[in-house]
Amino acid sequence: MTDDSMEARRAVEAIVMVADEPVAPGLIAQLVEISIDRVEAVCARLAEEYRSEERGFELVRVAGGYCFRSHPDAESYVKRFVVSGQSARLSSAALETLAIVAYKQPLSRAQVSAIRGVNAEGAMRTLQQRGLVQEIGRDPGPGSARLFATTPAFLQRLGLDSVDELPPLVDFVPGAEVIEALEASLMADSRPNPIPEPEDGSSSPAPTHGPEDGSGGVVAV
Amino acid sequence: MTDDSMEARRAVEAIVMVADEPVAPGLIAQLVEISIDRVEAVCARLAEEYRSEERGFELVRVAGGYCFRSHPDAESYVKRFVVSGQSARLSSAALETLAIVAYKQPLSRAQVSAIRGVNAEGAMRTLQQRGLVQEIGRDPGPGSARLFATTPAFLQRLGLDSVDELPPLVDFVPGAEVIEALEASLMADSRPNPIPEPEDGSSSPAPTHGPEDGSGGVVAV
Amino acid sequence: MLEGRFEVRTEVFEGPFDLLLHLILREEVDLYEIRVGDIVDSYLAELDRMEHLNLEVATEFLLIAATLVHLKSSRLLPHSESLDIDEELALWSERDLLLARLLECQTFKAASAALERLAAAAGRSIPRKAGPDERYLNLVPDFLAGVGPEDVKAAFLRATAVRPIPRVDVTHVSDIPVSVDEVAADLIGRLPAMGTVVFRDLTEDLHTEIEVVVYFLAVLELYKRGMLEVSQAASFGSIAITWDSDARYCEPLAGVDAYDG
Repeated sequence: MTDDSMEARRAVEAIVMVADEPVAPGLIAQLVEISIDRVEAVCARLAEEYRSEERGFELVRVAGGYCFRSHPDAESYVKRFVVSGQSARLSSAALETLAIVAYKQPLSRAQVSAIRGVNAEGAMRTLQQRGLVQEIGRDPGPGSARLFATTPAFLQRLGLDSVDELPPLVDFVPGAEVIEALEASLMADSRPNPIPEPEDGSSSPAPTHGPEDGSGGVVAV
Repeated sequence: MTDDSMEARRAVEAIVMVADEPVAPGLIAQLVEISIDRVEAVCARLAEEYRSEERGFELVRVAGGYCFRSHPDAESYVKRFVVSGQSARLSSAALETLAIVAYKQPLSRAQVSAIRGVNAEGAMRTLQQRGLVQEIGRDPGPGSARLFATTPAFLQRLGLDSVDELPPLVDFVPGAEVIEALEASLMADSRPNPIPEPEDGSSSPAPTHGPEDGSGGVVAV
Repeated sequence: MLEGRFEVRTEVFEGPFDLLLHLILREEVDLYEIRVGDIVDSYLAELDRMEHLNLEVATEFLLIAATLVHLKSSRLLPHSESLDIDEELALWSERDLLLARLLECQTFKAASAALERLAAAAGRSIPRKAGPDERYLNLVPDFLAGVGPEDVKAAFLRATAVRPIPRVDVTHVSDIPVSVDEVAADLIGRLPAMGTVVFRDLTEDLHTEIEVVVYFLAVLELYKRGMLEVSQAASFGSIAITWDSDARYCEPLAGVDAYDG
């Protein structure tokens, strides 16, 4: 491969055009005989060109590779045209289960169930059938439970390059006022309390698990 | 669709980008709600733009429709990519066509196209070239169309002794009266009723899943 | 603030802890003061506002109600003077555990909403999956790599699925109704590996009753064909479905009426 950036550019466009799934930059680099950094730079420039030319397609990085896809603005035109590949909506039970797997992976079915508070077998099965979750191995610990993680199809469905791009879970922790309200409600207790009351007679006596550390420690990923 | 040529241009680019085989101008015209002449004009202009920008892909008219293809100048890179084994094996269009031949054989090209809903000439040619489908004779009826079937190589590759070993499909037409009875029964029970009936000894109070009419008897075996 | 977040909608009531959270916050319920019966009453009132009955929610509620009763009773029972400090701490940690689970549940519920937004945004674009054109096909090393008999069947079902007629002004495509043949095909694919399965589990992720009807019809038909065995211990009881491993049926699905409800 020469240093001619025009040739690299054309090669990248051609390869991604004939691919049927995202092409890893490492593979492109190998095929075009340029560095991965060059590949990234070329792709960034191409994506910018398509944007500024207001093309009906875009070059995006999804699930660890580059691919062409239709521009979101053309949604109404392509949606009727393409039927296969459209995925049905997930139930909110399945979505919550998926969120747990996405943020806590790898983990076992039992761990998912423990977080959801209900049996998650059915939802996990649905997610596996839809190719969004897969078994990736066995827990090395006792019991060697099967461990699950999200798939590349999950990333593609969400338009993410990797799970690192998921919004931080801490953003979703309920606000302090919610936590306080919950805690007050759970802690309120009319019965004589054998544990020494704090001096101020607070209704929220939990000494070792106050709202501050309770919220942080419990939901931390 | 507005007269805004930018929107038409984007729509055409988007549709052709997500298509897995050439899209007839008539279909594009329908989807974008512009005349076929407009479609031809837009495509000609797009093709010219890609040429002058020295893109790695081109918009070409083949087999009666428009499609994106890698530019011939990038052929060596595309070949490397295809040989690397990371690219498409059988395209989904070709696989669907192959499946139709497998389950419906023997049949004519026109019958395949009718089932697929789109022209299947290209896919059939590909499958013949790859030795997965072959011509096995002529339809004895009027027109004496050429008939196609899968090859022994196809079966061998799938590890099957005969096409009878393909996974069974199912043929099913529900009786209208069954549907009506079920529907009526479900509608009647759809209002909230969370408390199990006391006289019903069952631990699973599932009124929405247990039709009470004749059809219910079918499952109560 | 809380009003907006916990606005009553059917989907809000999917998890027991979420329900509890809702009841506590929305109605300012003091769980240790209120009678459990009152909680049940308010729960039933909420159920009335739901669009349709969700049995899973109902049973989940029983679970949480039982937890509450347990917690409450352990508070109210007279304690011996010599209460073990470990026991007392256990009671504390029980409450903390409940709080922790409520918060964790709420966190993932919010996260799942974020995932849904991401998916909706990404779903506006369709990826190109065309693959190499004919010129390069003879180079493909293994044309049928990764393709097995089941893939051929799936491809056939895709190819024969009812396709929409091309036309513009698409309001929404997410509401594709299931057809009996799709469901039957799906069941034929899934059931052999599942052993005995309860009908309700098969349909737990469905949204509408008409979808459940379609599933039920598909099961009925497969039963009629002798492809599976069905049993129901009591009327309105669970319907157990067992695949009949010897079953074979080769007629294609094409031309089947699609029941679109």
